[in-house]
Amino acid sequence: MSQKNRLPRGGRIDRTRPLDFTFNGQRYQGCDGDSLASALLANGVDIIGRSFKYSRPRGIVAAGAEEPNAVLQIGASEATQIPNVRATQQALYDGLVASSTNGWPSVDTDLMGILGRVGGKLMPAGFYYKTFMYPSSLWMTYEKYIRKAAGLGRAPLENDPDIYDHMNLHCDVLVVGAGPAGLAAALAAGRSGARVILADEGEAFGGSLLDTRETLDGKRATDWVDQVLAELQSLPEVTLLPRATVNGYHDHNFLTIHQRLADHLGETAPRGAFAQQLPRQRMHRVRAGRVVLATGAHERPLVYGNNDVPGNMLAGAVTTYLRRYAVAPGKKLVLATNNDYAYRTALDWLDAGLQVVAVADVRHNPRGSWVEDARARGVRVLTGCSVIDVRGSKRVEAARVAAIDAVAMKVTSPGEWLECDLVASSGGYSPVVHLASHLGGRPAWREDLLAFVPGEGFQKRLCAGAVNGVFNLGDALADGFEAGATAAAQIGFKHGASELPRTEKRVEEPSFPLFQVPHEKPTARAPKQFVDLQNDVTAAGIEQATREGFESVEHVKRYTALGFGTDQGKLGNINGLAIAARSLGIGIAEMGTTMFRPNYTPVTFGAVAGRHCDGLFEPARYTAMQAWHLRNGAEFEDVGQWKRPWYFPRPGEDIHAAVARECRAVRSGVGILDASTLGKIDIQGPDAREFLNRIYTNAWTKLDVGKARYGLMCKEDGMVFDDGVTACLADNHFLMTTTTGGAARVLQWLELYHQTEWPELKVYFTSVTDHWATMTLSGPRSRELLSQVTDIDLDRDAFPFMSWKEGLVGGVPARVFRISFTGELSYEVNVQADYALGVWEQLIEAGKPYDLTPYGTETMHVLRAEKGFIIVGQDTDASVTPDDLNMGWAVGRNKPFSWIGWRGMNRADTLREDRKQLVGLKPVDPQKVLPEGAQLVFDPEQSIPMTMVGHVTSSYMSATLGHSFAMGVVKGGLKRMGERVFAPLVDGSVIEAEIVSSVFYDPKGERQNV
Amino acid sequence: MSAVNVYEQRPSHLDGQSPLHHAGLAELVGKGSASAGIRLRERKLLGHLVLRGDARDPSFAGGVHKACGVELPVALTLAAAGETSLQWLAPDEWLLIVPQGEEFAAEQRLRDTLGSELHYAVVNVSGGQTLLELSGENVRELLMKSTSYDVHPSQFPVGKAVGTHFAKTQLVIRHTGEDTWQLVVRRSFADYIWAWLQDAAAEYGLAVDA
Amino acid sequence: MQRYSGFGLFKHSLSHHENWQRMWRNPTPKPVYDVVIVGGGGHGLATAYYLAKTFGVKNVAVVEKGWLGGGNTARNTTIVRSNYLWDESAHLYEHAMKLWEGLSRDLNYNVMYSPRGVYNLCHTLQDMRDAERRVSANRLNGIDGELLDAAQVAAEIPYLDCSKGTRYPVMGATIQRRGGVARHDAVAWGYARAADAAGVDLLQQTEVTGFRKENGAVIGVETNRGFIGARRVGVVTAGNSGHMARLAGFRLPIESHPLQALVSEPLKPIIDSVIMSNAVHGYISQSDKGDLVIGAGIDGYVGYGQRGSYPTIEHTLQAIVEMFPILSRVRMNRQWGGIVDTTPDACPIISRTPVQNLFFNCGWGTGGFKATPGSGHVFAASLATGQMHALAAPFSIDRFYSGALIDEHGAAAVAH
Amino acid sequence: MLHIFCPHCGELRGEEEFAPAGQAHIPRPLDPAACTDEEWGDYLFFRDNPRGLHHELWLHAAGCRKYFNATRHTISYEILETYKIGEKPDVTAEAQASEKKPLAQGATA
Ligand SMILES: Cc1cc2nc3c(=O)[nH]c(=O)nc-3n(C[C@H](O)[C@H](O)[C@H](O)COP(=O)(O)OP(=O)(O)OC[C@H]3O[C@@H](n4cnc5c(N)ncnc54)[C@H](O)[C@@H]3O)c2cc1C
Ligand SMILES: NC(=O)c1ccc[n+]([C@@H]2O[C@H](COP(=O)([O-])OP(=O)(O)OC[C@H]3O[C@@H](n4cnc5c(N)ncnc54)[C@H](O)[C@@H]3O)[C@@H](O)[C@H]2O)c1
Ligand SMILES: Cc1cc2nc3c(=O)[nH]c(=O)nc-3n(C[C@H](O)[C@H](O)[C@H](O)COP(=O)(O)O)c2cc1C
Ligand SMILES: [Zn+2]
Repeated sequence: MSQKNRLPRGGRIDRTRPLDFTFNGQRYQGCDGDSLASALLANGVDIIGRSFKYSRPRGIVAAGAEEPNAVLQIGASEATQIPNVRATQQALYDGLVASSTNGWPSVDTDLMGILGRVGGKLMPAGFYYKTFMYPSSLWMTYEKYIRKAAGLGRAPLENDPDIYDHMNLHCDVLVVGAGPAGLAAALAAGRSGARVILADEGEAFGGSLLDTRETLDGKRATDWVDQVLAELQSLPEVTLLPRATVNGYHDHNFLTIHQRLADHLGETAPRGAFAQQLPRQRMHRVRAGRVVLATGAHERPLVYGNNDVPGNMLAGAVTTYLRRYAVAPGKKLVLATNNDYAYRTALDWLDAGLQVVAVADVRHNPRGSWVEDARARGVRVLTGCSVIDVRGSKRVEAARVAAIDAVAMKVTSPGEWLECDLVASSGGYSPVVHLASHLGGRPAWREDLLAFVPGEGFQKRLCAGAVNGVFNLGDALADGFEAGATAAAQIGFKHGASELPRTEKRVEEPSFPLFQVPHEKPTARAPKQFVDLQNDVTAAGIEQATREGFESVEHVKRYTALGFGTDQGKLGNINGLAIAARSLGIGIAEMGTTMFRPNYTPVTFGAVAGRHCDGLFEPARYTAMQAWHLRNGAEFEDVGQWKRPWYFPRPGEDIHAAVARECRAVRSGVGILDASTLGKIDIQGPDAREFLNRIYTNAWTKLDVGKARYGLMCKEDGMVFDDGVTACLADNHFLMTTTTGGAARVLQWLELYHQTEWPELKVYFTSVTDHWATMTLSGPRSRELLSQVTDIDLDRDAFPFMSWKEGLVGGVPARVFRISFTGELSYEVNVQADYALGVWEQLIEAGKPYDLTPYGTETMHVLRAEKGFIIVGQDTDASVTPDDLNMGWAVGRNKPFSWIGWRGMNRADTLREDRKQLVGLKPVDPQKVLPEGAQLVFDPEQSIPMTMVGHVTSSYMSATLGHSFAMGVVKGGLKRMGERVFAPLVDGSVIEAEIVSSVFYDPKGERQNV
Repeated sequence: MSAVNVYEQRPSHLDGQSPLHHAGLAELVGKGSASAGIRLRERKLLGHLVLRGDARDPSFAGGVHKACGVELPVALTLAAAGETSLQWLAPDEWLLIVPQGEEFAAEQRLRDTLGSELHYAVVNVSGGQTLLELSGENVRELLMKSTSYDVHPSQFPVGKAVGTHFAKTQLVIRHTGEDTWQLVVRRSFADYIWAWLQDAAAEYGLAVDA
Repeated sequence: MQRYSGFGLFKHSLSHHENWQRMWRNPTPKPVYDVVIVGGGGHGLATAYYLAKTFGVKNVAVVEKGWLGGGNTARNTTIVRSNYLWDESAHLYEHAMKLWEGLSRDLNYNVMYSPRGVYNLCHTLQDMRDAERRVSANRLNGIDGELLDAAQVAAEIPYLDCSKGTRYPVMGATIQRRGGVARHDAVAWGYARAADAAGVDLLQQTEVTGFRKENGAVIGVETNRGFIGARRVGVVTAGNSGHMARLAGFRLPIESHPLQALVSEPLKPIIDSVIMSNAVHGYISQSDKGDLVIGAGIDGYVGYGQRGSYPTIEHTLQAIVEMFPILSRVRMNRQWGGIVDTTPDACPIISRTPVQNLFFNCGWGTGGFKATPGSGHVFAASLATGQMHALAAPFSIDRFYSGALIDEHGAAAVAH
Repeated sequence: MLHIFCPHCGELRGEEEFAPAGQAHIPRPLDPAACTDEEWGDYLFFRDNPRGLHHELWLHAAGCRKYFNATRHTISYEILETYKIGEKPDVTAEAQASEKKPLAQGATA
């Protein structure tokens, strides 16, 4: 198809580089340099989609971030689908595939549109709150249809082939926006030697200069842009970020910049020099000394009847399409305005050789330079008038222009229907105050400008140019330069003198406040006057909201959905709040704006996530023996960030078989466990012992060098929070072990108390978790095996239970602890981790005659449970005291210092006798394994809700005992030995169990102490 | 008997396996692109000691200087003499790195010099961490992908060393030469960091040096 | 009260919707009320509604410093469930759940309560134990709940990455099928409208700046619109409760933290239930408008700024992309924050205070939206009689002295 | 994202390096055993939670692993000072009140 609306000359496009694309299945051609929107307009595509609620045909309205309608689905393959792409901000690339997000069977003939026309009457603001209540059972059905009808684009159903990454930037001055103000700011700051970042979301730098008819130094404005860019590029400390939207302004001058590195190139990002996928987008995380916001202003449309019919556009957008893209989105223009600046569109239109039917200016006697220029070129200027209604269903056919009294909101003449195919309107300019307001600073209304400008900010930022209410080009340049220089100076960089380009002298007159254009009929009965095009919010809807009592601007927003869309109200919000203010009889300043929040424009999830996904979502920690575990088929369990071997299945074994085998091996022979993940803290200092006394519940004063002791740690509330064995290495030297998951927490806990409460205690803590690798040999034959590879005297008297020795194991200096978590004779061999894999392999080798069996955490859990040893976090939650665990023996009741936990465990509730206490549970049916977590009751016959008396914390089938067993907490359980509890299960069955001692195996502890 | 336990933990005649042993860096040497923007080398199996004490106490500061041949560095800096480097970690904490196998002697020297009256600590952590050295023209970009700490030379000159956030974990970054940076990586995180670095370096090309 | 119905909509369409009545009046404060509720969020409005409607106390005012429902009610991710672990909380939230089920009709306002099911994913063995424990407790308490294994999860939740290759593979999940979401604004407005109709004065833009006391008992509140007398005062100010307690002269076991949420751009239906994960740390649902509603954990510091820290948002979206890799190309539209009043045991405080006749209902933290009807109901009962409702009694401030905490921390996954 | 000056490292660092640790200046009672349940509960759980200036404890977790205090405004999030454990804040609500400084802007709730 021909590009019927393409102008023969001009524009910043390359006519020699045609690009093919499809829209709604139709093939079209555009040019390099086009946006998707300009290419669609060039091809005469009027209807771009259907509206959200009423299914009305919609066309392209704007040329930038404020576009509400041209929100398209793009992507040629399933995996590369991108929902809701703003066609105005998407560069055209060859092979681009786009489609509308609404409209069935097609956007041109849409059946929902009929429904919208009929049903639309039944769908005023907030209608859904008022219906679909009866019968309540049907809401889910209604909802299904509502959900189907709502939503814009769709998510891809296949995984993203692209990647995204993050870059952390730091600068003295971040300049946001590269229009005249931003370029001047960057220049001033850059010349001072400061580290400067200049970011603009556009495809090219220049902002409004890219399409202005104004000259700089008598030349095209873009010449100046090119010159500035060349200078900025030559400055080593200046970073230019094109296609980079500053999307969020966060605390302490932290900003995020969403840069699209490859979206203009094609479906997916290309491959780089080293053949790897380059990122499609990059998130810059910036910490800026100063921020200069030069984000410009968005034009506001006027709100008149049927202002949503395709062919209604922003005046500035028309200029952009003409001058930047060489596209004429129509032939016959009617322009409605309340200001001078919009007249440039009429002039541009004439320059393109097209017809200006009329300009309707609400002002009574406009005399500005551009106005006069237009008049001089024969343009019919109708003053005191505006467009009040538009005719046409799929494209504008005529506009009714009538005289109005904008103050009294009255139409004062019948007006006339002017035939045209394009209505451009301009209701003034709204500074892009978004970033300036992200941190809560409220914008301030300036009646002289009819605009909200950035309010007081407590962040270190300056505003320049149109965002600052400085609309005149020359003033904007000066304002930008001044802001850039000031920002740099505030950081301590001196700048040179300003030499800014000369601008044209023009007379510009003030604009006149006009938002909603009056109609003869009351708003509710007038033709629909759209305020928020994306969400089908009309002036009537806003009036209705205020009538129903929604008086706060936030209420109006939430009730009507004004500004809720993907454009976040860039186009409609100010008009909407002006309408609400009028209908409440208050001023715009009093009405205020809704809250501005990140993102300025939507940001890809993947870009926010960066590379922290897939395998890099979170660190996985490994021990020194990991390679061996992998080679030997371990299944892994996640414990905190660690991957720990869970069990080592042999071919054909499931977890139960493997664990049973591993358990038997330990109980009857010898097993080996990688226990390296246990937290280990080296404690040195003359007060180490005193510190342990305070931090553990039990006493440490008498622990001899060479000995080790189990300890419980509580929080101040008396609840157990970690446990482990601590060894006395020397008088002033201890090695503490902690649970795997608790290691970091415990070290931090020790530091907290040392640094903030007891700095006078002379003690230092250092994590040695990673330094020492630990392998546990456990089982009756462990001594025999170990003796093969060590020079340590393993004789029971020389090396008794709960002591430790140094010596060589496999030729490597080791510390061996005789402690046991399985209840069997055990040795925990600790070696410097660099040598651990070697030692482990030697042990495996030496263990062959003993059938040494590697075992994982599951077996370890079974074996310790048979002994009644607890696992903090499994057998405890944050509501269990040592006494609840029947571990009163580990509580030093007579310690002189009031150690951590003591006061807490002596509160009214913690002293109760009927607290839930840890006991053993022996299922009456020895084959039934209680589910871990199952709740317990005394009376299984009671009706629901039942009185629960505890729950199962650990439960296993014991290969050793030949029956199932469990531990659990039971109300007053310690005094209920021999009584029965019941676990009513999900499937309706009940498991009955006897309350027994939690030590099922070797209650006297003889096996570990041989 | 000494109030602390000092123990030679490294076997004299056995090879150790650094935290990245399984990654087989040695086999990757020379395989990367010649034009790689990032070069990586593991400075493995060095002696790492954590030193704790009161810097304001001249007998401690002087003792350390004497024993290590390097003065206690001030905050966020690194001092080096030959193969020995001493780095500030915290107001009362330093990292001493010595050549492989010299950590035991270094600890003994420290303890001998500092004596038994002073309150200080020396902890051998050699098995718990490794040094990754990065060089090449894109190292700064790679670091910028990984940490929000400012690595611009004006803020991070040669001789500076900081503990900071890196990818989703923490480590120490040391700027040791114009284009040379070191990461002090904890053993159990080494695999993650290695995976991260490969990914972050892919764009610039990665070469592994021996 | 003008009744709402489909037929009503039709009738009003004939007059171009010009005749809808106000949903609530804009009254001037009376000198004295039987009960003054401070805070016009969902909980405060519900309290007022039940006071007037169920407990016959009609001389009631709700004093709101901003706009009705503008606090956490306006900014929560609307997850409704009752599968709490401990009996005390389970009974309270289930009480609320029962009220949700008839709420739209009760209020004659469609609050869009949508019981589409709430999944809590399990990624570790301990997650599985906790899940069994919670589901087991729920069922014995008469609350629905099921435990699913990994295969069932994969079958029920399309597009969730259930492969073994993820950092924390999915091992199973709990599902409460009666759980779901509701429209947050509608809840506030529905209660407000119904309370107004029952005679309650809703005083917006009225900020309580102090409490007037006589002999240790509160007799009214100072506001920016003058003194308003009250026989009883119920404070329901969520994130601002600590501040209100200061004004009343005592402290609470509460810290106020930023909690953030975000929405994607609107999409065609893709996620049809609520999915939460503790280990991966994110949760997601899709609103009827089509936006994905996403959240995770709180920021660790005290914050009244109604905004949080960016790394939290990053982490949240990392979790979402990890769970649903297909969402990687979807785009985030808006993020925001609320101020949540957290207690040490993640359970609310519904209690008398050291000041006589002054009651607090707070500490709902990250998860009080779901409790709105139940909280309002039991608090109204307590304010009406002066005696704490049986379901509210365990939530007294006293528990922080005795130690009888109701620790929902470990068991609640991401607590929303 | 906050930018926090670590008084030990002597420079500003990103929030990601730190862990907040609650209200500052809550000394552990010297003799817990002598506390009533009320006093102990108060120590354990009850907090100032101010809207405005707040003295809080932070840990430089990824840096020097030292705790320190910060005076931060809980609405604007502005950090007015950081200081070491054992030191007293220079900026306090009382001092500000006497100077009659307005609340930092950005107060939204
Ligand atoms: C991001 C986020 C996500 C959440 N997600 C969920 C979820 O999925 N499910 C769930 O169940 N819960 C969730 N919650 C929690 C839930 O939002 C709250 O628990 C609940 O809304 C609290 O309701 P409320 O009425 O008590 O408080 P609010 O709605 O905050 O109302 C308190 C009111 O008190 C007013 N007020 C304060 N001070 C004064 C004063 N001095 N004078 C007068 N008025 C005053 C405030 O303006 C406010 O309107 C979430 C919260 C947040 C922030
Ligand atoms: N006379 C009038 O009434 C009137 C009214 C409006 C505008 N103007 C004209 O507007 C211009 C003002 O110059 P200016 O420099 O202030 O504005 P500008 O519009 O020229 O430039 C603003 C730039 O900021 C970019 N931007 C906006 N938000 C961004 C974000 N979040 N991230 C990245 N980039 C972002 C835009 O893409 C744009 O390039 C002058 O040319 C002036 O003539 C005049
Ligand atoms: C469940 C839910 C869904 C939301 N959906 C949208 C949405 O689709 N579009 C939007 O702009 N904001 C949406 N918001 C966010 C609100 O616009 C607003 O940010 C939030 O209520 C907090 O208020 P504030 O930003 O004015 O402080 C939603 C909020 C909630 C709680
Ligand atoms: Zn520090």
